[in-house]
Formats: sequence, structure tokens, C-alpha cells
Amino acid sequence: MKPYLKSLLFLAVAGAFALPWLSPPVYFVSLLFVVFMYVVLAESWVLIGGFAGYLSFGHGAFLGIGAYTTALLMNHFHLSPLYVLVSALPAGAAAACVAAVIGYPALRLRGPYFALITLCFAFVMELAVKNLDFLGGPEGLWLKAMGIEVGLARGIFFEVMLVLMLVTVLVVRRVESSRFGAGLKAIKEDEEVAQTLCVDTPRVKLSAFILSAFFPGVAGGLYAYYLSYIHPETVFNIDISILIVLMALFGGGSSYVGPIVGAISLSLVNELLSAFLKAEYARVIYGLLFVVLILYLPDGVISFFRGRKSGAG
Amino acid sequence: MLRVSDLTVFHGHLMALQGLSLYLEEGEMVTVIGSNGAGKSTLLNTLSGLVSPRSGSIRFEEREVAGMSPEEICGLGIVQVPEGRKLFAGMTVLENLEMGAYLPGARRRFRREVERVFEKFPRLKDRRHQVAGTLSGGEQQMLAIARAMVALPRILMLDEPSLGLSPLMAEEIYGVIRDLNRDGMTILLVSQEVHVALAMASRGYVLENGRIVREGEGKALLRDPGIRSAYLGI
Amino acid sequence: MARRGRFRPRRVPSRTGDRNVTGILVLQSVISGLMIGAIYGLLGVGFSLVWGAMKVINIAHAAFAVLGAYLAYFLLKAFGVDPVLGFFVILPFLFFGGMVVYRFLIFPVMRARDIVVSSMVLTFGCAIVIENFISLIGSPDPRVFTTRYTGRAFFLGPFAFQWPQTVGALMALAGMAVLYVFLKKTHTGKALRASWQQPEAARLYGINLRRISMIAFGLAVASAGLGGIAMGFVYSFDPHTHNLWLIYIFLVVILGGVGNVLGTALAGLLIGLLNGLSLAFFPYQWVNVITFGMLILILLVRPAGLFRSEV
Amino acid sequence: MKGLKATLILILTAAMILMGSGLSMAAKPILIGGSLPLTGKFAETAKWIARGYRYWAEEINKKGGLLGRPVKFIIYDDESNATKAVTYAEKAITVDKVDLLFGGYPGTAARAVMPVAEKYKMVYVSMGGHMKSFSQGYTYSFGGPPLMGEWWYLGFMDWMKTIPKKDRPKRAAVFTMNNPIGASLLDSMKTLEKDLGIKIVINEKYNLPLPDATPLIMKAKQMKCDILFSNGFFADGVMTMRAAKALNYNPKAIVQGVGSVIPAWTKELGKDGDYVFSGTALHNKLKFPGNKKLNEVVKKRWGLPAYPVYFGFGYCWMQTLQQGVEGAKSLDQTKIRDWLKSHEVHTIAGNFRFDKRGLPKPYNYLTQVIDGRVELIWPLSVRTHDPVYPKPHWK
Repeated sequence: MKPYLKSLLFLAVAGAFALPWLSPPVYFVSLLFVVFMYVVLAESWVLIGGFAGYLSFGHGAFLGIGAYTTALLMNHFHLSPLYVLVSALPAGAAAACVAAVIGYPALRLRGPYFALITLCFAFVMELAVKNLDFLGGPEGLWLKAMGIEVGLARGIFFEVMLVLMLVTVLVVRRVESSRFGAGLKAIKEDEEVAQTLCVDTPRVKLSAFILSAFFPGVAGGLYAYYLSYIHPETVFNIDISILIVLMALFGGGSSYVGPIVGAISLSLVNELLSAFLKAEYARVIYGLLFVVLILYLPDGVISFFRGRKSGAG
Repeated sequence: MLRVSDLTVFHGHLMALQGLSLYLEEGEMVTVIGSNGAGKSTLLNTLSGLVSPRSGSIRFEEREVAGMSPEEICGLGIVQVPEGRKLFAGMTVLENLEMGAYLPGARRRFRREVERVFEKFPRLKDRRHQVAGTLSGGEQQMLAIARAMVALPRILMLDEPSLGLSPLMAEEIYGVIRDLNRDGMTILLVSQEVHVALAMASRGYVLENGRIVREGEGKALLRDPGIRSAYLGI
Repeated sequence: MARRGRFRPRRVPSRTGDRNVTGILVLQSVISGLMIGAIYGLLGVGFSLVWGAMKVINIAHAAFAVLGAYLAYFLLKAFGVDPVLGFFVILPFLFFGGMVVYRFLIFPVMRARDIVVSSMVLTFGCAIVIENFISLIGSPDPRVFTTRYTGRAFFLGPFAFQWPQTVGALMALAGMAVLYVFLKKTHTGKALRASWQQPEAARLYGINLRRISMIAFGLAVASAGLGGIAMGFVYSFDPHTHNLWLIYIFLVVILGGVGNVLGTALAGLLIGLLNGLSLAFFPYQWVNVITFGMLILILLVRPAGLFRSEV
Repeated sequence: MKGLKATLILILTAAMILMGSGLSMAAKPILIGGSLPLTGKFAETAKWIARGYRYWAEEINKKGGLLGRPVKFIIYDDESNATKAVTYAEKAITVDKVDLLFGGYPGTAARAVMPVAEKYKMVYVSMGGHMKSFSQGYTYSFGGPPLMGEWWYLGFMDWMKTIPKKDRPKRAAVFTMNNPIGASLLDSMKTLEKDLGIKIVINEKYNLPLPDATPLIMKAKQMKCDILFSNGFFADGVMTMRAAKALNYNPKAIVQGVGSVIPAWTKELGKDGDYVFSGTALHNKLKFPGNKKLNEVVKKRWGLPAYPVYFGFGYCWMQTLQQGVEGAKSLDQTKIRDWLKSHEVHTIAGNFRFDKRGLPKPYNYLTQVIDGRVELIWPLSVRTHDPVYPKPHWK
């Protein structure tokens, strides 16, 4: 990376950290909070979906698991909302545990079958939570409001989400250039060959899946507090799962940069379109955006920056 | 009948064929020999139109066919039996033959042609409703040749027809090819089995790294000491 | 009220005093489940065709289905054309529309490194455009077909066959039969199968892949339209509905084996059957959980779908 | 990768500036902002609410505005997504610096926005949908009028009491969608057994979308239920009705949750939608001032015989908010809140006094679809048509 870019990047991160304390309209803080959350989600997804080529269509469920874990912990132990910063970790752990249970059998499936089973999983999660009254059932769960001023609360959670995002990005970046990452990419290229090259494919896949569920779980914990009212249709929504995949693929799913680009650009473009156009027109243009992007850059936005010509295969 | 001159083909940045020239007269059997990766399959795929050449010309009876689509070339009668047979494995024998005669011209004469083909390969007739993927290797190769026959070839190009077959079966296939030639079919045979190919063919070309390094009558090439040491291990 | 929210096995009410009541109920659920399953099957077949033939995952498939239903609805409201007949009116539009979409949107994507992924993003965009286009031209209101035979049924023994469902199921079966015959018996259909089994060999014998794929895509869109109309007989629809239908399509196709027309049709029926059975034996609120749960189990036991992926 | 980060940051900054500056220019009019699900699952309802809002603005601007200032709406499209609804509420409050927040729909989005309104101390008049959100201790939220599931059948229950016991249904089949509104509708079913002596024989919940209504109706028919509660939305309601007709299931009464009050019900179902009972918190035939005029406007602009219920809701929430502002003579949210809690408001849905939770006294009207029109049945004082009971058999 060129030095001036490095310093620019550093400035951007520092600026992001400073943002909530420059008293901007809280909306920006909230908007970026959600954008960062999507970066975390898409970035984690890339671990399994992008590197290993296992398209998980149920990743949104881990967000929901995190959100519900936190909400239950907080409501059950009557903790002060500030403890959410601590309770988000159990949320991540819960998501990771579920991922281990689901991933163990599911990762034996390949290609579309894996996609389907994760989709079913997300669906079952949403419906099951809706049906179980001790989880709030169809009513959803309320979280106790923070005793502090809104802007401040938003600011604190913004910072935490920002840290989480940076950690996620760094971890994924680290994985990409590690032996672990090489193993994942080998699996994507050809799983049989990977196996013969002494990659313990089941273990590698499962570890990646668990890791990729952990961060969404933590994010879910923060998200629950951001919303302060959670409902299966909000946090387990299948649309979130699909949006994650699209964000990663939109940016370009085979590297750690893609999801960052995808999540940020899609969120902001959508926001801008809604701000300036009538509702349906905004949606039509949003849809056209995907079409045009793929027509000109079949391999996602980052292929433009890399100047890579496609069609080699 | 077929005149290839100065043909150059690239695979990405790699030059696969360079300045290649050869010709084929009506009724001849010509063979192109060479080791793995010499560019033999590329040559046939270029002639079939699957790959388009960077430069050079391919003239078939005074018509330039370089740059034509595979569909047009097949329609002209330049038909390939691809390496590894590439049968439509999930379809029956008869359906495979129908696909060989996909183009309207061939389709009109399908009934008659398929009878002729079945005469030549009675075993295929018995199994015409069997799924191609379940045939034995030799039968599959026969089907591949039969599929090309119903496409009304004027030049039949065969890519490694004996690949993966038992010696006995390979001999049978070569017998079929010889018969076809004797009946007047022009044949371009690509093979690694240098001895058999050269013995059968009237003329031969030796391909190395995308270039023709030697050409001449089959028998003469067989006697060539360079070829004997390089390809026949003698 | 005591039962609210608590999971209890359903008891057969003693007051009715008739044991057959539950037996009939089970069979009734299965019958209507199978009819709906047939429609899922048809929707899945077109999707499967495109996926198998050109490795394109057409997320907009269900949106085309909704579009078909809307066109038929428009014909019904404006000219009183029965949706079954209406299909024949809109068939050419859908078919050629599908070909145009293939030529100008799908075909250029074939150069992508990963066609599956790129086509997914592209067609996702198409689905959003179609959804909001319908919403703009028409309105987001929910619609249902109302014909002379809606809300009518005929009885075979104790079993009720609702006419709209029956008509929808028959349309679906007919559609699947036509597609099956097309693929197995016609010259073009065979060429289509040939070209997805061995694209290179197909080209060698003069099969124009682009033209064949275009036809396949047109057919898939047309079959989606037919499936959409059939769905319209059973469910109400609005521009947003396609998201839901797509999930079922996805299920049916993967369960049936990608590219396997017969398998897809059977998988549709199977999902209908599972749905019907769980409707009869479990509290309704658990039906979808159980259906999807069973699908997960099936997938784990038979990791490559129920049927071999053959064409 | 190299130029990428710089580009990104550029885009980000540009986007921020655009979003920040583009929309908060003229300070003169009173800004009323928030989001509605203009696209997606709930688009059809939201469209009418937005029209109700806009018409209210038009009317008041013609009269010289609110507190002498014109009013202007900023309506964002939250795509039927609760997260977006929250972000847009904050955008309206902190970027556009709106003077007033408008109420949203549906249940889950409104539930998520209510805490936001509370945090920012903005008066929020919405439909709520269920008691639960009004028992969270929010002080700035009002249901004016609310669409309360718990109250939805009050009119029906009261009317049923006037039917002699022998003519009342005996056995009820209750099918309820499994979501917040369904849950609150289910709450009101308690009255059936307690006060009316109607036994609940079948009590099932289902998740939307309902896969198939045939088994439900088959069961209700076999268990000889003579009243059917279909506590659902439009899509499942339509399926249930159609199945009931097809299977020739003829209970004495069919009561439908929320689906039957939207125009699509009569428009799409025609005769098959007739004689269905439901509830409502406001109606275009109520005698309260304003309804007549609204009906005329809707007839002229959209060619409907009378205003759809959600048009009325949108208009009515603004009426409540307007009176709060005019009463407080200020845009100070706390003053508006306090005024609303201590005075009576007069709306097209009736006159309300709000309690501590922000709700009026429990009330609801009973409606029945008769000849393709939603008629008022109960209370007697507002009746527009005699009830058709028991329900005639299917033809």
C-alpha cells in the first residue's frame, strides 16, 4: 500500500472514531452504525462464502441469535444496558456454538445443497423463535432503555461497532493471507485435490464457519440495543441473509476488500436513491444498478479497481 | 480439397499453433502425429471453428472457412469426432445420432443415413434405445464415429480414436476407419499412436510445439530415423 | 385459551365420536397439499432448466411468475378472459420477453468467471425491477383471481376438490408434461439436453448454443408465467409475493436434482405431501418449521438431493 | 485496491454532504417527517396512509397553515423494514430537524419507532396495534385513534350479547396468525367463553403465509363449529373465505381480523366477501364532522365510493397531532404531549381523552361487509345497516 494511502486510511479511521463526538446529527451515527454492521456481516460471510465457496444463505440467522441472546441475558439478569458491551461476547459465542452444531452436518453438503440447508436453517430459526413464547414469541422482546442521553448512547455503540468492524476486517485479512486461508481457497478450487494436499477439509471448513458466525453474533448483540425492540421478523429476516450475500458478491466475494466495498456502496447508494427519488423509482434504479454492474463488471466492483479482465475460464 | 496455410492460433497469451500449413486431397487419409500438447487438438478445433485463428487461412474447396461458426463449418461437411468421444451421456444411442444430424441438411437424410450406419455398426442398432453412458468403451467410440457419419461429413476428422480402448478394440476401430477411407471418405486422423497412424495413412505430418516439423508419405515417415527414435522408441 | 402458545399434541375430539374424522382430514390435507405441490413443481422445472442448461440461477424466476399472474389478472379484469385462456394470450409475450432478457442480459454475463454468482446478482436486480415496475404500473394492492369457478368444489367421496386449486394443479401438470415432452421428444428439446450435457460436442454438430439457450430461457419464463397463474388460483398475490415463491422454488429444485425435470416435479409433490401431512398431525403454527426441518433432514441423509441429477 | 480506498472515502464524504445538506433548506414551513413502508410487504396500506397525510396538509395549508405556518411532509420509504424505519425516524429528527414526527405502520416498525420517539421526546401518534407497546412506559406515544388488536372485537362482543342465548353460536373455531397483531387479537378471545358462553373448540395459530386453508375449514366443519374467527390479514383471509365457500361450510357468523377492512377485500372477493364481521376504530360513515368531506374528496380523486380505512387513519392521526399543537400553541413536544393528555380531541373517528399510556377509552366498532360495502353494525348509535345474521348459506 502506498504511504499516502496508508495515511489517508488512518485518517479515515481516526475520523470515524471521532465522528460521534463532533456532534453531527445522530442520524449519521446511526446510519454508519448500520453500515458498519453490514460490513461485519458481509466480511464474516466471505470467510465461508467467498474463500471456501460455500454460499451460506442463512448468515442473517447468526445476527438474530446474537440479538436474542443479548436481549434474554439483559432481561433475565436485569443488567444495566452498558453491560451489553460485555454481553455481546456471549452473544457471539452463542452464534458460534449454533454454527458448530449446524455446520458439522451441513458442511458435508456441497454447492447448492449447502446454500439450501442454510436457507432452511434461517427460515426455521425465524419461525421457531416466533412460536416459542419464552423467547417473546410473536410479540418480540423489549430491551430496557439506556439511562443516558440518546446521542451519547448511539455514540458509544457506534464506537463499539466500529471496533468490531475493524477487528473483523483485520481478522479476515489475516486469514486471507494465512495457511488457513490458503486451505479455504484450495477447497473452493477443488475440494478433492485439497484433501489430497493434506488439508483437513472438514476441520478447516468448520472452523471458518464458526469464525464467520461469531462476528455476526456479536454484532447482533449491539444491534438488539440499537433497535431496543427486537422481533423475529426484524432480526431473523431472510432478506438480511440474502442482502449479506449480495453485498459480498456485489463488491467481489473473493477477497476481504470486496464486502467492505459492497456493504458500504450498496447501503449508501440505497440511502441516496431513497433520499432523492420517489419510492418505487428508487427501487427500480437500485435494481438496475445490479443489472448494469454485472453487465459491465461480471466479477463485482473490485474487479474494476484491479483492472482484471474476466473470461479467462 | 482442404488447404491450410500459415495458421497461427493463440490460447490467451500462449501461441498454440504457429504458421502451420497442410493440405488434404479428396479421398485421402492424412494423419497428424505428435506428442501430448503439440497442438493436435487445437488444430482440429480450429478447423471445426471452436477456436478462431489469429491469422492464416483455411480454404475448403475454394471457400475461406476460417472465422466461420462451428455450425456453418459442420454444415459444409467438415466434421470432427472429438477426443474422449464427448457423447451425450444421458441420451440414448438413437438420440445421440439424431444430434449428430442436427442441421437441417443432415436431418432430411437422417433416416437413410442411420440405416447405413447401423449396417456398419450392428451392435449400435441392437442398443439403439440404451443410454449412451452405459455403453462399453469400444461401443462408445463407435457411436462417436457413427454420430459424425450421420452429419454427412466430406472430411472426417478423428481425434485420438483409440484413447482408452483395449488393443483389440483399438484395432477394430482402426479397421472401421480404414473401411471408411476405402469407401471414399476423406479422413484427417490425429493420433499419438504413431506407428498405426502412419501405417494406415497415405501422408503424414509431424507436429511439434505448434509447428509442422516434417511431412511426407506415411510409409516414408515410418522409416525416418528421427521419427523412429523420437516417437517409436527404436 | 389455556392452550395459547403451549405446545401440546393435538387430541382427537371425543365429542364427534367418529374416528374417521381425522383420517379424512389427513387425506384431505394431503390432497390439497399435493395439488399445491404440483404448482411448485412447475415453477421449479423452469428454474431447474435454466440452472442446468446454462448454470444461471435465475432469482427473477418467481418475479416472472408474478408478472404472468398480473398479466392474466389484467386480462381477466379488463376483458373477462379466463386466466387459463389468458395464459395462451400472454404466452408469446413471456416467451419472447424471456428470449430478449437472455440475449441482452444473461448472455453477456456468460463471460464471468463464476456464472452462478454473477447471474444471481444480475437476476436479483431484475427481480427488484420487475417487482417495483408492477407496483408502479398497477399498484401494490393484493389481487386474487375471481372466476365463475372460484369458491366452488366437487366432491369425490368425502374429499373436497376446490375448483381453483384443481384447475391450478391441472395447469401445472399440463405445463410439466409439455416441458417433459418437449425435452424428451422434440428435436430442439433434445438439442437442449445435448448442449447442457456436452456443450462442446453439441457445437461441433451444429447446435447453436446461444439460440438454444435463448429458447430454453424463453420457455422457462413462459413456464414461470403459467406457474404464476396457477399460483394465482390458490393464493392471492402482490408485487412483493415473488420473494416467498422463490424460496419454495429453490427447495423444490434442489430437492429434485438440478436439471432433473421429473425429479423436480416429484419434489414439488413431495413438499406438498410433507406440508399436507404436517398440517394434519401438528399444530398449524409448527407446520412450516416441520416442513423445513424435514427438508434439512432429507438433505443430510441424501446430500445430493433425492433424485440423481440427470437430464 | 490502491485507488480504491481513496475513492471510497471520497464517495463517503460526498454522500454525507449530499444527504446532510440536500434536504434541510427552507426553515419556514413546519416540517413533519418520518417513514412509511411505501415499497415492499406493507406498501399497499402505507400508500393510503400517505395520501391521508398529504390531504390533511393540503387542507390545513389552504386554511392558512398550522400556527400560521404552512406544513410540509417529508416521507421516507422504509421498505417495510423496521431497521430502516428507526434510521429514518432519526434522520427526520436529527437531520431534517422536523418539528413533528408522524406515525407509521405496521406493527413491528411502529413498535421499533416508539422507543426512538420516546428517546428524542417527540410526540408520536400512530396505530400501535397492540397493548404491549403501550405498556412499556412510553409517555410521548399516542393512539389517536389506535388500531388495538385487544379491542378489535369489542363491538362484536357487545353486539353478540344482545342476541338471545339460544340464537348465539355455540362452538367457535379460532384461527390466528402468529404475529403481534394476531397475538393481541387472540387476547380478546377470552371474552368468548367468559361472557358469551361460546366454547372455543378449535384454537390454532398459523404462521404467515398460510400454506393452505382447506384443512382448517375441513376441521371446523367436521367439528361443527358454528362461528369462525379468522384472525388474519388479507391473503390468508381470502384463502379461508374461499375454502369455506368451496367446502360449503356455513357457520352462523364469520369474523375476519384485519383483512376485510381494506378496499381490496370487496374489490377482489366481490360477493364471496360478503357478510364477514370485523372491527374498526374509524369508519367513513361515522357521523363525526369531516367524514363526509373526505368521502367526497376520495371519490373525486381516486374514484372510490368512500375513503379507505387507512386513508382515514392517516388523516385522523394528523388531526390529533394538529389539535395538540394548536392547543399547546407551540411546537414544544412536551407541551403538546401534556396538552393532549389533559384535553379532549375531536376527530373523524370520535372524541378522545387520552390516559397515561396515551390511549383513549377502549372502544371499537363492529362492521359487516354487506353487498360489497363495509357497514357499521354496533354500537346501535352509529349503525348504518341491519346485521345479516345468521349468515346466509353459500350459493
